[in-house]
Amino acid sequence: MAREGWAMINPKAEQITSEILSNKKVGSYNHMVFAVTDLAAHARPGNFVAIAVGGPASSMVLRRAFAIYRSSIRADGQGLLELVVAASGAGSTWLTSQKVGDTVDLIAPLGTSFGIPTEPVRSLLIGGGYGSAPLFALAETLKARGCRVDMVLGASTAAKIYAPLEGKRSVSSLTITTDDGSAGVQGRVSDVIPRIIKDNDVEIIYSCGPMAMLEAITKIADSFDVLHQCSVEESMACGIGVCMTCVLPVLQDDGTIRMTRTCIDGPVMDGSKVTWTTSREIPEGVWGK
Amino acid sequence: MAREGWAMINPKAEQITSEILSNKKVGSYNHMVFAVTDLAAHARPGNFVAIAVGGPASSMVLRRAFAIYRSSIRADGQGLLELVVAASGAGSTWLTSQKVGDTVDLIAPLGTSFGIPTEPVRSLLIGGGYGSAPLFALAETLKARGCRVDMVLGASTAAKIYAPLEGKRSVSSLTITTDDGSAGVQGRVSDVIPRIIKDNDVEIIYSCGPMAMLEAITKIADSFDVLHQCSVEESMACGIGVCMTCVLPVLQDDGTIRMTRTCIDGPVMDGSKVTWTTSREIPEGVWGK
Amino acid sequence: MSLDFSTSLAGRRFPNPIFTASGCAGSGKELSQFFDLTDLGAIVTKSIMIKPRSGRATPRMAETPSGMLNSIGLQGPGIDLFLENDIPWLRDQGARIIVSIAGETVEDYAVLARKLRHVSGISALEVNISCPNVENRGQVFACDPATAADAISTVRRNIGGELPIIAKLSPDVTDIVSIATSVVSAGADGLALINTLLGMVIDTSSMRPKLSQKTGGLSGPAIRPVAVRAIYQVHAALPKVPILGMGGVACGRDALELVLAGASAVSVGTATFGDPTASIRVKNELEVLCEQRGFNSFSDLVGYAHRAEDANEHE
Amino acid sequence: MSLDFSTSLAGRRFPNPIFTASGCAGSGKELSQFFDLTDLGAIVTKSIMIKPRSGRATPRMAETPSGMLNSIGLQGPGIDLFLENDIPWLRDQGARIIVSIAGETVEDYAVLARKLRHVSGISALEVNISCPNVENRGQVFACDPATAADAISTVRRNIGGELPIIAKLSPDVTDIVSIATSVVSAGADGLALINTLLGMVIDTSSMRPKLSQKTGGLSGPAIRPVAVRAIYQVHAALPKVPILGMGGVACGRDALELVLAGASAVSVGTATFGDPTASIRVKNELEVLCEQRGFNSFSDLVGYAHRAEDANEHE
Ligand SMILES: Cc1cc2nc3c(=O)[nH]c(=O)nc-3n(C[C@H](O)[C@H](O)[C@H](O)COP(=O)(O)OP(=O)(O)OC[C@H]3O[C@@H](n4cnc5c(N)ncnc54)[C@H](O)[C@@H]3O)c2cc1C
Ligand SMILES: Cc1cc2nc3c(=O)[nH]c(=O)nc-3n(C[C@H](O)[C@H](O)[C@H](O)COP(=O)(O)OP(=O)(O)OC[C@H]3O[C@@H](n4cnc5c(N)ncnc54)[C@H](O)[C@@H]3O)c2cc1C
Ligand SMILES: Cc1cc2nc3c(=O)[nH]c(=O)nc-3n(C[C@H](O)[C@H](O)[C@H](O)COP(=O)(O)O)c2cc1C
Ligand SMILES: Cc1cc2nc3c(=O)[nH]c(=O)nc-3n(C[C@H](O)[C@H](O)[C@H](O)COP(=O)(O)O)c2cc1C
Ligand code: FES
Ligand code: FES
Repeated sequence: MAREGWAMINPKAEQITSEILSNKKVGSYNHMVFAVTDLAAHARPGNFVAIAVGGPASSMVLRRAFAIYRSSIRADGQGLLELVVAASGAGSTWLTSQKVGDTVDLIAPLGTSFGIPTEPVRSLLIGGGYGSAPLFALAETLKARGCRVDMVLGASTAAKIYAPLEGKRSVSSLTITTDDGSAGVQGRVSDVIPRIIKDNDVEIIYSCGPMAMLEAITKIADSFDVLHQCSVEESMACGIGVCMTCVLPVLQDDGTIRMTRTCIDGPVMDGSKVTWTTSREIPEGVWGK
Repeated sequence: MAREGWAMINPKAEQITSEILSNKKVGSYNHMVFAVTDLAAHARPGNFVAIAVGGPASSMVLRRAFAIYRSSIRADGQGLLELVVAASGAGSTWLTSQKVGDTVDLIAPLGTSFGIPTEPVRSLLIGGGYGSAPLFALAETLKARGCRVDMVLGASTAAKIYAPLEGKRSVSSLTITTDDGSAGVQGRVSDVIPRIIKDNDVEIIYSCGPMAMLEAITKIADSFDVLHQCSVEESMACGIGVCMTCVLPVLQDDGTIRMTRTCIDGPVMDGSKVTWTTSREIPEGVWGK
Repeated sequence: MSLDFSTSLAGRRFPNPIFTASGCAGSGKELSQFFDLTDLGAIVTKSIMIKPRSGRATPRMAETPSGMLNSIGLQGPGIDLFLENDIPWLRDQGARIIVSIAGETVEDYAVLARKLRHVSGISALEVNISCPNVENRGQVFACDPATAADAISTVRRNIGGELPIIAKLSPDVTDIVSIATSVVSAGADGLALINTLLGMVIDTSSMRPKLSQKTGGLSGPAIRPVAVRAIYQVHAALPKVPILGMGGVACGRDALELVLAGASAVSVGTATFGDPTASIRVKNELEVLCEQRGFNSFSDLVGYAHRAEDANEHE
Repeated sequence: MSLDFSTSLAGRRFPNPIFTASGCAGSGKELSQFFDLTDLGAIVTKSIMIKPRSGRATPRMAETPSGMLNSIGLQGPGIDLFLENDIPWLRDQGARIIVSIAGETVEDYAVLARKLRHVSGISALEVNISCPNVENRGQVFACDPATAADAISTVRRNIGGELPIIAKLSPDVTDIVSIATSVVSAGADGLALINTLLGMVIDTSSMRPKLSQKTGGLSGPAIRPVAVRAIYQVHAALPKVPILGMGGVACGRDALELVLAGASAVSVGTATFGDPTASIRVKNELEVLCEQRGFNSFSDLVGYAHRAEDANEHE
């Protein structure tokens, strides 16, 4: 396995009671700001938080995972985490309906982060829906390292494109696709990526979004022989590596394909090493099948 | 059974979404005011409300019952219900932690009410803990009918005596007992009642409080041959007569003792007709045992 | 085209598939305060026994996470008063009536069936066999294929050919399919799945069982996954036997889950305690969900989750 | 006098009665990020099989009201790698270790027992017999007194006399006392109660079972009343057999409930997913509750809810 020592499992993670400082509707999403400790200083683009939902008498026993949109330390020393939350089911609907001043139980930072190249490279960042969330902080980091950053964001419709002005600062170009054509190019991100890769001579792709999108990007990245780091999204019961619900078949350094926990060996993974499968079966060749 | 036609089962009950207009800590309790429809006009002293607790994702599937402290229609036509809530377990703790402006799902008015004599009589009202809640509105009604109203309130300690100034307006005398002597007479309500009955020549007792207190009062009332209407408190799953969890053995008009629903044939019952029992068994002689 | 929301259960048609659950709707009168009983597919009455029953001592209930325990102990007036008072009243309302019966001996079931044989206005019998069999060390009828079949065949013999029999099974068994198969062979026209699970709550203050009778029946959303599993297993094994599903249904989505697993109709129990109009809400929500999925007929949804993985999806 | 919070289980002593639950604590490493593993009574490891196992395809989980379903399918590295990596690491931490084993055949259990026989630093074996027996139409070992006893006596024979055996039972049976009695006769020194209940969730969008393997194990607070009932029943029948209780414990009150029912120690499972430090919190809260009730020794609370109704209360 990639991960060797136990000391490497979420070494900076903290469980805290966190106050909601802001909660604003932006298109289909809620942009939410949480007061945290200086764990904010340890969060890297790609890390996620796990939040308990439903309040003290909740029937929901599991936390919900959210990619960190931004993390920062305010001038007064207050740590801040920002998330982009889509109200879909009961848990996220509860979270987005919390008010400023309410508190939640939150664990962060969790999981792997996007690998940052040591040399300036030409990068393409691709986000689907709220999958854009972790990409803006990544863009800033890459830009600071002298990388060229192009971005493609796709969604079913305009309201589901999350691309705030301040987030776009570090981006050389932003291409938007929507299924219904209500914003940008009508179509899917995979329709526009090949041309961008060619035009900009892209060396690395970073992506975050629905699994089917990540799979499609992996195919394109592989065909261009471009590196591809993707942030995957599997249902997670624990988020800290103890339950084994969040696994994907991933090629290991020892040549075996193993059902690998996406909460601690992910969510950021090497796209070309994931055995993407839509069937609800363990693919052939997986270790221990 | 006392209740004859189905049309008599909670004929005025309404299920509404109700806003919390006020929520103030008073001693050990929270005095809470709810905005309701003109169902407030139909609530009688002794009726209760049933409130859903825990919010939209609650693990608590049952409502909680609360005696109505006061019901009124404000000058602007807004119906109001006031409750006195002790934060004890998860449900009442949730309720008391709701904020002004939050809403709850509420059904009211439910259950029987205290019988009001047509002639002026000398009455004694006895409350244990938050059991004082329904007695103040009753006192007003009795006073308006020209009755003499004496009141005894008991609790373990001073903070658990709920007796607001405005509530005491209609009372000729108020005696307080506490187990720890922190307010009024040290001891139990049953220690002071006999003298008050004698001194004031009491004709009817109204009571509300823990079951053991009601049983003790029933003994005293019977020994003085005084009428006794008590508001009982059994665990209620539904509050509307469909689950059969809230029963007590009660003597019926036909001479049988039947397990009788305290949510629709109560909570106000004739104390002398209840077979008080502390054993967790059906008493001998109950119909169908 | 609009949705045909009617359903058929054990040969009878009901205008919609949402029923009350036995023991969770009183005599019907109490709920008629909140809605018109004819708006539901049917009213399932509280299990009635031969004689008046006081039921068990209180405390009879305990709330549990997303559920509750009850040990009512089948309090009721007995079959004669029931037929005299409750049935005529329900009939007058125009409600469709499913009568639930319960016995302590096989002979009890025979007597009850005979009493009901010629009563008009009843759509079906639900036979609650989750009761202790006093002739067999108190073992619950529904816990053994043979005793379960005994009770059902006795009802079948005594009820005559007319009235459909729905056998209500307990989930507290190692193999519910074998019990289901056995009662169907014994003459059940349909199955009601599931009754409550045996549970217990201990009061950590008194440090004793909270219920006077120690154990009680667990119901509510907590048990829904068990209900779905039981319905799915039984429908897979006996696809032609209609199922009246129940267990933790509190909204239209929950009812749809049981229907997709194989229920032709769904009873709403515990949810009514938290919300008197729960059954009506479930009905309305379910109807919308069926329409949203583009189905013309409710019956096409029954057991739909069993289709092959590669089956063409419904258009 | 201060509370003696230690407990004894199957002849071994543990400094406190709160353990992890098998399959809910990873390898221990993941949790050691959040607390010191030696603060718990013991770490119960994920059930290990002979060979590496990929487990089942995803989705492997579904949240349910106050609970969850899982169908991990016993993913794991196999006993050899487990003994090479996990056990030495846990031993180095100073944690008390209970190893859980699972097999698909009786012979599997024999092999596993022999592999563990001479491993040092293990406090006990937990034998998970809630697995399908491939030699018997996939019927779960724990669902039949004879096959359950078979698995346990095989472990007993192969493990030697030293290591205590705790048989972990499934609640999905008609009569858990008969299974318990059977495995105790077969050589179990203690019982672990309860494993998950079989459940299913149907995704009402795809209109198919949510889990790839359709059914899964129901755990969490939803099942606590079933756990309390099972523990109470078994403790009543076999008062001398120590019980490791589990099922829906999320706070000290819950743990106390299982203890009063008859558990000598309590495992915390699903609660850890919602709160990594749940087990430590449960331990601390339970200790306070025991003290508040005036007990000097934790062991006096075990099964305390069974005392006669008129028994003198504890002073
Ligand atoms: C690594 C990671 C990062 C994520 N980042 C974001 C984010 O930035 N913004 C955001 O809005 N959401 C994000 N999600 C999805 C989020 O965790 C919730 O699952 C989603 O909000 C739906 O939860 P719910 O309670 O509303 O739905 P429910 O239907 O109540 O959820 C029931 C269960 O299914 C799981 N589930 C449901 N939908 C999803 C899903 N799409 N992916 C994974 N599990 C799911 C839930 O976690 C929960 O356990 C992320 C998920 C993961 C795993
Ligand atoms: C007719 C009636 C009138 C009431 N009036 C008031 C009132 O005016 N003010 C007030 O504070 N409380 C009142 N109660 C008690 C109240 O309904 C709640 O039961 C109590 O607040 C505890 O609920 P919980 O959710 O906090 O406790 P939990 O322990 O979470 O309750 C669990 C279950 O046990 C039941 N239960 C627990 N304690 C009691 C109790 N003392 N009596 C009945 N059932 C109980 C609950 O209703 C619930 O179903 C009344 C109860 C009844 C039946
Ligand atoms: C208070 C109560 C009383 C019940 N009484 C009966 C009964 O008399 N006969 C019966 O067959 N089932 C009875 N049940 C079981 C329900 O009909 C139903 O099968 C079970 O509660 C599961 O459904 P639910 O989760 O919707 O409540 C009762 C359930 C409850 C909660
Ligand atoms: C994700 C998950 C994995 C589990 N894996 C195992 C296992 O490998 N072996 C076992 O005996 N029990 C396993 N269990 C069952 C638990 O050990 C425990 O018996 C059950 O979950 C009830 O306890 P809880 O409600 O505290 O989780 C697992 C449970 C869960 C939720
Ligand atoms: S979510 Fe539990 S192991 Fe990944
Ligand atoms: S509380 Fe349900 S019948 Fe009284």
